[in-house]
Amino acid sequence: MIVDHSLYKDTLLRHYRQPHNKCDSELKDADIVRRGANPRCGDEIEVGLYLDGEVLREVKFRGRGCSVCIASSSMMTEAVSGQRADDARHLCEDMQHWFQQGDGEGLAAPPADLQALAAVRAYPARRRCVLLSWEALADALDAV
Amino acid sequence: MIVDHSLYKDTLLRHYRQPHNKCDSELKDADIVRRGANPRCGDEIEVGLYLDGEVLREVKFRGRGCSVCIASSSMMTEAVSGQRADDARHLCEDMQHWFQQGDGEGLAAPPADLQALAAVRAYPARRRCVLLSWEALADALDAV
Amino acid sequence: MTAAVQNSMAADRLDPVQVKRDFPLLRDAPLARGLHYLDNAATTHKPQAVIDAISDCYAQAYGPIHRGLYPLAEAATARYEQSRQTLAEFIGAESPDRLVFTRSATEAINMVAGGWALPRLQPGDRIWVSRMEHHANYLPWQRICQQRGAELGIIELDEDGRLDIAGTPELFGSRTRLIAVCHVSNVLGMENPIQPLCAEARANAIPVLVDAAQSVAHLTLDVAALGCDFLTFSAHKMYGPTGIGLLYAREQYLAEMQPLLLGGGMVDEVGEGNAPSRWSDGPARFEAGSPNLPGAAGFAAAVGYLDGLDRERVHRHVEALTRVAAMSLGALPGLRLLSPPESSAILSFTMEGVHPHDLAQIAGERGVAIRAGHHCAQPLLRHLGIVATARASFGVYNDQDDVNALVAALDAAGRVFPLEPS
Amino acid sequence: MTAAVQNSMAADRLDPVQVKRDFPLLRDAPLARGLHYLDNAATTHKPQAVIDAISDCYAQAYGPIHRGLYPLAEAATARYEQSRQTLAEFIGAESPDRLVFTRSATEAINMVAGGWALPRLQPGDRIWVSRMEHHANYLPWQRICQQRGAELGIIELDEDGRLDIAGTPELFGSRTRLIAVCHVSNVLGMENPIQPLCAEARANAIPVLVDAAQSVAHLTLDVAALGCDFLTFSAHKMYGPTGIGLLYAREQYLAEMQPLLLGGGMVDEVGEGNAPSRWSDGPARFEAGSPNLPGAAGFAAAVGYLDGLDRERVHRHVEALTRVAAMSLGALPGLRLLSPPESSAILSFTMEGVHPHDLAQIAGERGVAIRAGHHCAQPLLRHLGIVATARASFGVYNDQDDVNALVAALDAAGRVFPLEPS
Ligand SMILES: Cc1ncc(COP(=O)(O)O)c(C=O)c1O
Ligand SMILES: Cc1ncc(COP(=O)(O)O)c(C=O)c1O
Repeated sequence: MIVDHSLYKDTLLRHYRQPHNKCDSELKDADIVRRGANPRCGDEIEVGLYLDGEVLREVKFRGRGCSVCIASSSMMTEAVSGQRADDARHLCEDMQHWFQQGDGEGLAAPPADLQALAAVRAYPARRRCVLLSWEALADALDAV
Repeated sequence: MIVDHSLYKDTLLRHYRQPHNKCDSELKDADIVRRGANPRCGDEIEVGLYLDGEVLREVKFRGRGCSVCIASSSMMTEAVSGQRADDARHLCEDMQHWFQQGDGEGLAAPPADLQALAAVRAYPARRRCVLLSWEALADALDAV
Repeated sequence: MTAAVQNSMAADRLDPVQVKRDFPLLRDAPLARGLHYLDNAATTHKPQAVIDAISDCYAQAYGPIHRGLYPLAEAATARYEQSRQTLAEFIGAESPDRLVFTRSATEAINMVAGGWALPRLQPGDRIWVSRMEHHANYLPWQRICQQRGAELGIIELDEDGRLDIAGTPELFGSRTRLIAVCHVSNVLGMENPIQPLCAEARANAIPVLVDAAQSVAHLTLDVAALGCDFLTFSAHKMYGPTGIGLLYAREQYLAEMQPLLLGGGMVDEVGEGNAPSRWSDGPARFEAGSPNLPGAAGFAAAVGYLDGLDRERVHRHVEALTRVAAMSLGALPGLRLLSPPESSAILSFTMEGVHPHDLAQIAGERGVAIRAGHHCAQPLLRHLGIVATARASFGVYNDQDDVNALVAALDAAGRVFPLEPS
Repeated sequence: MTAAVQNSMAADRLDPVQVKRDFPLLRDAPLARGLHYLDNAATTHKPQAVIDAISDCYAQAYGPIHRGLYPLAEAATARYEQSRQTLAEFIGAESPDRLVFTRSATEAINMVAGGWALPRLQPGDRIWVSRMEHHANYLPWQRICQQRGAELGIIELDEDGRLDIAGTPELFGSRTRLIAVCHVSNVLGMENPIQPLCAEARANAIPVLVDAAQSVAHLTLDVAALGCDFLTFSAHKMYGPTGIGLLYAREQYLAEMQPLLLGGGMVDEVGEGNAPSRWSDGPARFEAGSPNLPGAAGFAAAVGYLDGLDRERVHRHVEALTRVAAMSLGALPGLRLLSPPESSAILSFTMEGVHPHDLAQIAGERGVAIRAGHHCAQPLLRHLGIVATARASFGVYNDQDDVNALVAALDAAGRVFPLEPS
């Protein structure tokens, strides 16, 4: 049905349909909460950090968005939960860098568990969808 | 030297070199004086009427301008001196009409002594130069 | 109906296959292979006649406008003014002197807002727009109202999605300075009742600006029949070039309007230092800077192209296609059509469980170019209670095949994102 | 000089005959038969590469910018941003995000005047322009000074016709809010000392806007080397399309600037009614409305064309031709050259006993396209004490033949209007 180079890979769809660490209610008990919004498409994501000293014990999110946005948020929480804040910061930067580049030649590949997002790089119009939750995470990390 | 379809016909040049009814000093003794200016090219013409009741006993001008402007002023004073104000008004209208039209098909030709201005119709950018003194004349006639 | 009548009706129809051949991109471009272009409300493609008019102008008759004393400049000026004449006839204007070539519809509306309305606006006055305006016909009015302590009134929509003029009694009140409405909504596609609105406004000496950006390509515009005081559209949405648009204004309003841009060609006398300058008359006052001759030539060529197709036929074609598409979409599970039944050329919709971005993306992957988002109409979308819609919009080169592809793409999207998550 | 050095210099020269072949109008157009086009300061002709870039864009890669989720729209967006990147490299900008595509230089200057300077201007403040500015770089500043009770200061010219900066002690004073000067005068052709002016202005925290409309075609522009804060030019004077221009602004100033046009694509959040709206960042804030993709593509192609010719060579060619022309004109009886000796690309002159309009008309009849008038520089002409000049301006395709034709035409004019009337 869908052509091979489709944006809609299995992993992405799986994360969209059954997002990890997604809450339906407010992230009241989180130590730090930050919001990201893309007014141009109406997407909004809230990211909450549950800290254990310098370690992100858990990261959760809530909000609305397209499949790319939700899947990226889900993968993001997976990727950084349990990480040290510093490592998470580095990953944020890598992600920004990786998606902001025009064609990204010569850039290191992202961790394997984020590879499913790679397809989005071919769709510059969707970059904001991928990065929304990562930007909210970066904001939250600034407050750690 | 000059190509045949040149704007610069003998009559026009003659009127430019030796304009009729052109004064160098102010038209102080005229009954009515009106000014016309084309700020886009800096040309300025003053037209003075010397009346004899409803008749334009004499019409004089002064000012500065390109050859077309000066020649047209000179021919204008020639054409209307001695005419009744009403006839001069009609001639003004004809001239405006004759030069304002895009291509002027179907328009009556101007009097023979103004035919030398006909060449200017092929140069829309010079229409304002021809009409400047005629517009000043029309203004002056409004005050008769 | 007799066969003869049927035949004559068929002959009276646009043949989109033939029309498509006029458009090099749709015919030949590798990037457009298998493309079903249904984003005509954003911008349309260009027929060869328009592309040629632009190239020919550069290659054959290019020169500066209005100020040259040599044949090439005279020819360029004549061609520029001829384009204005063509556009004047296209919209039934009383004189080409009422037409200003602008950069776009957006610039034209900003010109009227800043140059005509702002200097007349007092605290407590009102400017009215409708709930369904494009940001281009909303933000400029909002800004001047904020600057002057005036109020931006909104004509809301009734239950059927139509302008609720009856429910807006202050619309024609004494504090109203101007009404700005679109002829056709760029989200919903329905046509607003411009004629009665203008008639009542004029009876109350209130000028009306009509944003015809979305009607110009498929409705016949006649400023006298509409009775509007200002009208604007962009060439690029009517098969013409980008970078040029039009403002029509009635004589009185044009004479009263201050220029938005100052510069060459619009001034008669420049004051020294702070001494006042004197502007030129007529359209020149609003065309500061070197005029866009190839743009004007391409604009006129687009008019010629539309006239050649016959604007009545264009209208019927686009309307018929919209009807068919609306029926097919309506039959898709989970699909909600937001456009009212009489909409023409534009259909907005959402699909349950599928974000509009995903809908457009999946369609895009299948060669179906539709748009998703707020379509620069946030006030309307707030009213609809949604953040985005998907939108398909039709043009002269679209046909049943495009509708089929759209339906298939939406169907596919429904399968990628089934309502019951697996 | 050795023959080898001479040879290598010859190889390093522009061959105008070959260059002319790149320009379809000059090569083939019936209207341009026997044409000596010396009105390049008004607008230049277009090489095939630019015309093709525009046509190809329409025929191969046209689509809406920034908001489409299908391949054609993505390609269109990429191409548009690629053009911005090309222009950024062309002027040595630190980032393409500092570049705004405008309608023209005129629009760009109006944007800075209304959007940056006006909100900061207090009564008693000063904006400085020079005596030789084009109306486009004079009137917008005059208007905002009038609006705010500020003063429009004029940098006068010294006896040699150069900016009298030393004689303008208040130029860098504490009440100065902005200085706006042209890089090269469109009447006299001389280059202003932008670099030292900007350096001193920056030391006093005063922003400088450079109007590069007349330098972009034959000088190398580098905003970092110039040290300017705003820079602008139009594509159509550098062999590019009409209807598009550029504004460069340093990061701080762009961030502080309010948009001139409001509409689609420049707003993040639209306020309800009079509630404030939130603008987008970066260049998007200043590009309301549908972007002009073919314009941008043609603009970038013009950059490519100039780079291909080599801008150093272009400069030398135009400069050498101007020198030769100045010498020949200087030898004509009654001819007065107004341009200073170091002028490049542009020569203004008058001829005793012949009105500039007649001069230009007679030249035009002989196929020599020059301009007569105030060249949208009334303040300068008032200073010179004349109402009009004739102006010849040179481009990459001009050669000695054009200079000869100019001299012959002026000579002929002298005979039609002999100093001693017959
Ligand atoms: C020095 C100068 N500045 C500004 C302009 C305005 O350029 P445009 O008409 O392309 O906006 C011109 C040309 O007309 C010019 O010569
Ligand atoms: C209804 C409406 N008005 C105004 C505009 C603005 O047109 P442009 O972007 O060509 O200025 C558009 C299109 O974007 C529109 O759909």
